[in-house]
Amino acid sequence: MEQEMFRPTQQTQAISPFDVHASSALIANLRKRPRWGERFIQGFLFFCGAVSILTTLGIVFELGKESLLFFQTPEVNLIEFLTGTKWQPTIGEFGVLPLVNATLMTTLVAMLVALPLGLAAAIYLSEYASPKARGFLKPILEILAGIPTVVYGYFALTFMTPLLRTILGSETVQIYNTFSAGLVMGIMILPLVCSMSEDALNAVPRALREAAYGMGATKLETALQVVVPAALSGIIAAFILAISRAVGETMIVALAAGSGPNFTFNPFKAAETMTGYIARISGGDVGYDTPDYNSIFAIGLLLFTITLALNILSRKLSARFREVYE
Amino acid sequence: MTETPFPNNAYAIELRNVDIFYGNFRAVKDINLQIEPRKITAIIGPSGCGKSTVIRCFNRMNDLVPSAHLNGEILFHGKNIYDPDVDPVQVRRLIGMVFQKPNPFPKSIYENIAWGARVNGYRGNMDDLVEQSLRQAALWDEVKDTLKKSALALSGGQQQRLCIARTLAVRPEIILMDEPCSALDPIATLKIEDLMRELSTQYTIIIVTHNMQQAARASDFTAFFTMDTDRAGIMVEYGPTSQIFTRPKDKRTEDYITGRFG
Amino acid sequence: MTETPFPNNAYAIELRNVDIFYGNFRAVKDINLQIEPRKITAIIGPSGCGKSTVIRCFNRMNDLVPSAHLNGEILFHGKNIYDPDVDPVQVRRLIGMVFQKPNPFPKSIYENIAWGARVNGYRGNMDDLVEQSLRQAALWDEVKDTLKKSALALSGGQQQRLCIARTLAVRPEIILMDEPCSALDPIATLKIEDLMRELSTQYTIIIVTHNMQQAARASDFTAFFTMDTDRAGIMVEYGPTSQIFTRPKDKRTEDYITGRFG
Amino acid sequence: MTRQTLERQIHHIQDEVLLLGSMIEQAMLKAVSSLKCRDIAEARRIYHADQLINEKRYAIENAILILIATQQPMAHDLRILAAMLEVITELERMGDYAKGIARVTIRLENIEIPIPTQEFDRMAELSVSMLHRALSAFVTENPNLAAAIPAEDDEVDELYNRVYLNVVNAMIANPQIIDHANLLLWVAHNLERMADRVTNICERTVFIATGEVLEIDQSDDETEQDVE
Amino acid sequence: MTRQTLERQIHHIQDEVLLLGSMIEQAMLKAVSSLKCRDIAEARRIYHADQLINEKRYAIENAILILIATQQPMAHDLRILAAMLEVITELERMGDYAKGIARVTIRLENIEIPIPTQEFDRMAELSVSMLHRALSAFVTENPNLAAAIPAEDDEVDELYNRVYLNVVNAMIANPQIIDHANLLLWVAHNLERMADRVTNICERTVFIATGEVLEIDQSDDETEQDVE
Amino acid sequence: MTDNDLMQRSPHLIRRHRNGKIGRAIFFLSTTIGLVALIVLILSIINQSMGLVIVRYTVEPATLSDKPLEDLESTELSAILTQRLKPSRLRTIERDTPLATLSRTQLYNLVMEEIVVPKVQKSFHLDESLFQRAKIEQIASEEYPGAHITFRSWINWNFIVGSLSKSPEIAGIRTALMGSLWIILITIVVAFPIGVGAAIYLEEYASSSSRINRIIQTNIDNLAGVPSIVYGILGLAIFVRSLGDLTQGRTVISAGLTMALLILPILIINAQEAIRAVPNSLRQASYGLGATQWQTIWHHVLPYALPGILTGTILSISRAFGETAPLILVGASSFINKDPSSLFSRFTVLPIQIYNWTSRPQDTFRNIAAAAIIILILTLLTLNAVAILLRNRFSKRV
Ligand SMILES: Nc1ncnc2c1ncn2[C@@H]1O[C@H](COP(=O)(O)OP(=O)(O)OP(=O)(O)O)[C@@H](O)[C@H]1O
Ligand SMILES: Nc1ncnc2c1ncn2[C@@H]1O[C@H](COP(=O)(O)OP(=O)(O)OP(=O)(O)O)[C@@H](O)[C@H]1O
Ligand SMILES: [Mg+2]
Ligand SMILES: [Mg+2]
Ligand SMILES: O=P([O-])([O-])[O-]
Repeated sequence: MEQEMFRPTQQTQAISPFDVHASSALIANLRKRPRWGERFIQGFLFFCGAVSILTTLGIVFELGKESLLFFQTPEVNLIEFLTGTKWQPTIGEFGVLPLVNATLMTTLVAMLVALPLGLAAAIYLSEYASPKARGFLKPILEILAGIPTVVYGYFALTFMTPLLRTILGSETVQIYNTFSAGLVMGIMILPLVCSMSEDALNAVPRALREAAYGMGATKLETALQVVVPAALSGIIAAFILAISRAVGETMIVALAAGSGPNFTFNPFKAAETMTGYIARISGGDVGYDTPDYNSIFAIGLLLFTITLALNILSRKLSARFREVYE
Repeated sequence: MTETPFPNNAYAIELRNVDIFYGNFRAVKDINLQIEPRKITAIIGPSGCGKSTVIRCFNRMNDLVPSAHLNGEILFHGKNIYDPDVDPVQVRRLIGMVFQKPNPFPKSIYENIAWGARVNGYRGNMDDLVEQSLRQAALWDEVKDTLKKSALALSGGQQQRLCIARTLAVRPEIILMDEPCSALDPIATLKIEDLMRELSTQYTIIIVTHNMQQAARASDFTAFFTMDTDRAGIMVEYGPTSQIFTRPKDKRTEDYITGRFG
Repeated sequence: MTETPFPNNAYAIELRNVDIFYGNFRAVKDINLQIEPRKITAIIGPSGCGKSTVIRCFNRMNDLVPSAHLNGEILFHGKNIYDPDVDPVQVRRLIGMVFQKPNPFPKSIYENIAWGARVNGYRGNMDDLVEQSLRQAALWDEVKDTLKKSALALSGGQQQRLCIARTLAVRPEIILMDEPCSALDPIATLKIEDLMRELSTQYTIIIVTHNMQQAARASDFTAFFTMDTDRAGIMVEYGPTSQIFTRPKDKRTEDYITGRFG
Repeated sequence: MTRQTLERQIHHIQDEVLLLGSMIEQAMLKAVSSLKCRDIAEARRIYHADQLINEKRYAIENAILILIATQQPMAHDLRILAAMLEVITELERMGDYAKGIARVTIRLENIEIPIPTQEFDRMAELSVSMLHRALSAFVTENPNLAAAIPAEDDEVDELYNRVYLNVVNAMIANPQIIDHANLLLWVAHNLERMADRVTNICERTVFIATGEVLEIDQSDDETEQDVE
Repeated sequence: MTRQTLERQIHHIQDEVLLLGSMIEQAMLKAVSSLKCRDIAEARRIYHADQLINEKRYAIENAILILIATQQPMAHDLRILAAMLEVITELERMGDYAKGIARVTIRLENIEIPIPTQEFDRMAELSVSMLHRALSAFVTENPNLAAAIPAEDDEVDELYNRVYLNVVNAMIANPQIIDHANLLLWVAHNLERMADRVTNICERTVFIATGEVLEIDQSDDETEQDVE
Repeated sequence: MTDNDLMQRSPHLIRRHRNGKIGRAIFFLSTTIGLVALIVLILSIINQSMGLVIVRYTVEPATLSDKPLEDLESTELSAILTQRLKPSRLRTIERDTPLATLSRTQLYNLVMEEIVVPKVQKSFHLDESLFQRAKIEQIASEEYPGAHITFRSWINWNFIVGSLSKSPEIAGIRTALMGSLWIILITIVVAFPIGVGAAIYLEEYASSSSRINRIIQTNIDNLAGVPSIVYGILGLAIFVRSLGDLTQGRTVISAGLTMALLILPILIINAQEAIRAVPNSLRQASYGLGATQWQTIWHHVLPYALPGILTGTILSISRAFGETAPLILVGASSFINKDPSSLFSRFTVLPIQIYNWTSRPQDTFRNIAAAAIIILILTLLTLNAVAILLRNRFSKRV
């Protein structure tokens, strides 16, 4: 019969001489041995990880150091820098607002294009498109995302602007203008928004959709009222990242938005953004250690701070989003 | 017991000569099955024999798989639900479904239940409906103070009962369950089984389960499916659960039930 | 039966006053447990009671969770395997583990078995070892003609037996199994159980299972764990399986076994 | 509390067992009274009613097996069901005893013979009362109550011995009646056996509660005098 | 083929049941022969050996319950186990009959009384043979073999009737021996009951094979003359 | 409930189905807009990369020889050169590369550059060229009497292999391509081992409870989002100025290192994802058999993750290939005509050329910018195609 007596605890300690021998060999076997090779590899890998820290330190240190130089220039002070509406280094006016303003305008236009279209396209791809259509459309959007920004700049300058001028009249639309830059930037960012949102929508478990269908919901109801809310934080993260991309974008604005700071709210006028300014100054022949030159570090620092904040926000959101379904 | 939508001797739903295909592959063949109203019917069988395929056809859930199609008839109130003039959205409202893994919407408990009713055009008092559905699903006492909290904060077993409550809120006649307890621990599983028993006084329940013991414990009727030589699923035996588990008529059923195979 | 590495009356492995923490959270407290050599010991209990936590401590697998640490002693051949001078890599060779989901390496069947032996410095005839391990795991006949094929092409149950064979190839004394059948269908599950019974003539087997029936069917001894009021896992009862499932001594065991809870 | 279905079904079967028990109580009391009144028609009814008892027993047994097959009872639940399997076997056998008595009544039709009514009445009363309490102890799982009952068997044994002596003496006095008087010994024997059976049920009750089969010291056979 | 453990354990229990059966066969044959030879020492041994039979029965019962609790047998497996529960109850009762015969032997120590040896031998032989074949039919699950056995009960009944008549006649002839001769009636009765019990086992065998309880027509009680 | 209920849709249901259709149309339209944008972009670039041009030659080719110049032999071409070139100029050329050593094509180019010197007076887009030919001819005859109208594809072999030039007619992008190649090589050599190493460290060794590791991880995540121009500033400050003695300022090595820093976070994150995609069960299996950590990584984790890591690497490289802004800061020269030949050469790259040419007002520069863009996009497409192929193989294996 399968019944067995359950052995009382007291008998444990009895170990016969034979086994003392056997187990001591075994224990010697269990003993740790140093593995120097593994140690060394681990050290090297740690160094690799630490390189990124050095990079950040480098950025913060260099930008800080040079910005400090900039702010030590007699003509410059921080308050004026942040509130001034004129940027004319030649006459000692260092107000950053025209640059910021232009950045915000291009960003705004870009977002007006990219966010709604990107999200709608994402919904189409993840909810409506047949697997075949999706397999065909997605790589195309990825191509769009992989095109270098300088190409978009070219496109804005040589196609979009002339087109706008034809439609709206060349009096209203200047050759360089923030609107055209923003529009093309929107097209450039659209695939990013679409792809990230689509990932978020895709991460919503099929089960959730089936649940909705199973209760007699239509496709649109399922998509808008169940899937999108479930992916919301992922979508918002995509949006914020898109904003950050727009703020940091250089080549489109450098080519199409115009050179020369201009404090204007008219999107059809030329205005230089922060990034555009940096690119122009550094590309030109301004000598080291002039206030002009140093100013790019101050503006770089501002840019770094803004995008960093946006990125952290976006990452926080998508981290929260990841926790929901595991 | 509530009003009787069925005439005596009528089946809740009936499959007639049903074949189901994925593309060219016949996943299930020649199923004839009559489901008794207000009873629990379990579908058991080895993996891949087409249990999920069949149960998902009861409310046209397989429409969502592009390659899937069906021959034969599925009669519900005398109407073939696969007729071209039948609206699958309507079918799914009347024949609800509960899934393998608890899948509450990432909304509040209240909203989880209210949503389905709302999209289906429910106009009554929503609070009452929510309370009633939760009570039916034996969940009210556990959540009545936290209706506004996220449904995802509930335990697995509670989530699954919430999914049942949500299905009840759209007032279906039949509830389909595809391995509703496979993600739950034994105690939560037994709770769901008790709940099913309660619900079977008012609803027709069809459950697919991998767990023979669960079919034995929780169902009134059992259908045993297996795979034919051509890998198509067939129904081997269908009868009262007590008979299937003590005196199965078919050798294949006996072998499966007793843990031996072919 | 092969050579006896254990003196009569000695335990295969023994836990003394073991507490296991994840960070500050005590997941398991004050476990005293003596595992009989060449028997199958099952650990059962509700979800989250620390079964996996405990079994993963038998071969220091929890070292891989950075926040985990342990108080107390785990004696193996009279040596505490958590002593600082013990090499966890060695411990894991002597105390093998089979996991919840079959996890063959994405290599050939042959390589799956040979790899572990090779990294552990096996110098003998590899073909023989592979054949022998596969035979022991009752898989040889099914795969002997396809040794060069990818292990991923096997069915779930075969994969799990391959994982067992792979573990056997490094010649462990104890085999730990954490819910080895939870991803398998009933028939594959029963096959693994039969295999465990075979192996228990040579190996000590410890198995964690969610499935009470499995513990009942397949084990010689059963330890029942549950959660204390502070959510720490405790061992409630430990004894021969036949006693635990017919005449448990503790009310909590009885309630769990019979499907009632607290 | 989970496992409502299992519990409901166990309760249902327990009720059925009680019902079976009361069928047997009725049968036994009526069998003795019909013997007393020489009511042949009643005896015939009882004789045939045994078939119902047998059927009920098989129905219960079947229900228990289905419950075991479908509900996977463990530990205590399983012990109850296993005990019930045993109890219904005992009950069915008691039914046979009642049937036996009824048969005696039928066979004594038109036969003049002095029947020790008083003892028979008392024995039937006693064993039926024991059965009744044993069954309630069984379904309420009261091991104390159950453990107290077997002692009463002594009085039944006492009565049996009295009947035995009287009947044997009567037979010696009048050997012509031996054949028929023997039937009366059967009756007494059946009544005494019934009480013995009741003690088995009590044993089972203790088993359910404790999980241990405690053999209560009992006389296992018909003659009460110790052999050693 | 899976479920090796379950099958091994079922076989093991079947073996144990056969063992129990052979213990009973031995006990019964020896009881009758010790009665014939008035071998009191042997009778005492048999009387006490019944305790072993009871223990074995409880051990088997316990093993079956453990198997049901741990192996979740279904359908055919469960039917075998349930049938075995019933069979061992029957066997234990047969053990009691052997014990009863041994007790008679003991009580007849030093008492002069003619014993119908020939019939007793034949009855014992017959019922033991029936039991033996019934048990093999049971473990080999041979319903045809099992269904053929109950018919043999008729011969046992016949013998019983013969003994009954002889003993009653002897009692009438010599009323002084009534008290002791009655004991011989017991012996005959026990032997006859044993054969009846065997038919129960045969019924069960049919049940395992078909899943249906087929009540084989049988005399359920001691007196064989039909009442109706 | 009657049989009809199954078929008859209530007004409510009809409205729901109609809304569904509208929603679907909107989503489809949005997707289409994205597609259209891509098509317009490509077309507009192709449109500007070829078309009719109005050319005027300093010396009419017909005056040089009876036959068309294209058909002349090497000897005839050298003859023309020796005849027509100023002696001083001829000497300079001979000093660099003796005429005798030049191939026929090179000689032809020399003739075109030095003697014929085509000057594109005006260029037209492809669409104009195709549909408004008459107008073009009219412009040519009115504004540029004596000039030729020819069809010119700005993208041609000479453009690819030619060196930079101040005149768009003969400018090529070889130098820029070489610059890109140098920089990419440096970038890979630096970034790949460090990136994969860091990814392994973070995924396999770093315990998330240790503070330093958490800092590294967040830090990498944030670096990935820093605008590329900030990297430019960093490269400028560190590699060009602070380490100017080592890097010799605005050189290939400075640019390569800057690019390496730029793609490092992306590379790490991609590699991390690939490593994270390795099922944990594989590691557990390995440890469970008594393997050490490095054995586990080397035998199981890396082979499994490799296709993913390579895919990520290629994508980062293609990012680096198209990156412009940081190189403006690190000082890609817009005009050099010497191919980079060492780590310390000055350089230019393709995107920088595109940027420069685009910023010029002359149409012809926009034409060669378009041509350069096509080359750039084709290169990137090739890289991406490789990545997609890898990914597909990868996803099939799992
Ligand atoms: N979407 C699909 N496309 C193609 N074949 C499918 C699809 N879904 C299922 N199948 C196939 O149909 C058959 C039946 O599958 P189904 O999921 O219904 O089995 P099941 O009995 O539910 O199995 P399980 O117990 O594993 O859930 C299988 O052979 C499966 O491979
Ligand atoms: N890596 C971890 N870090 C922190 N807490 C953990 C970790 N792993 C497990 N725990 C906690 O320890 C407790 C015991 O977990 P464990 O996984 O051992 O339970 P279990 O009994 O195996 O449960 P299950 O049956 O669900 O597998 C749980 O409260 C769980 O949340
Ligand atoms: Mg399924
Ligand atoms: Mg007895
Ligand atoms: O039923 P019995 O023959 O054992 O009294």
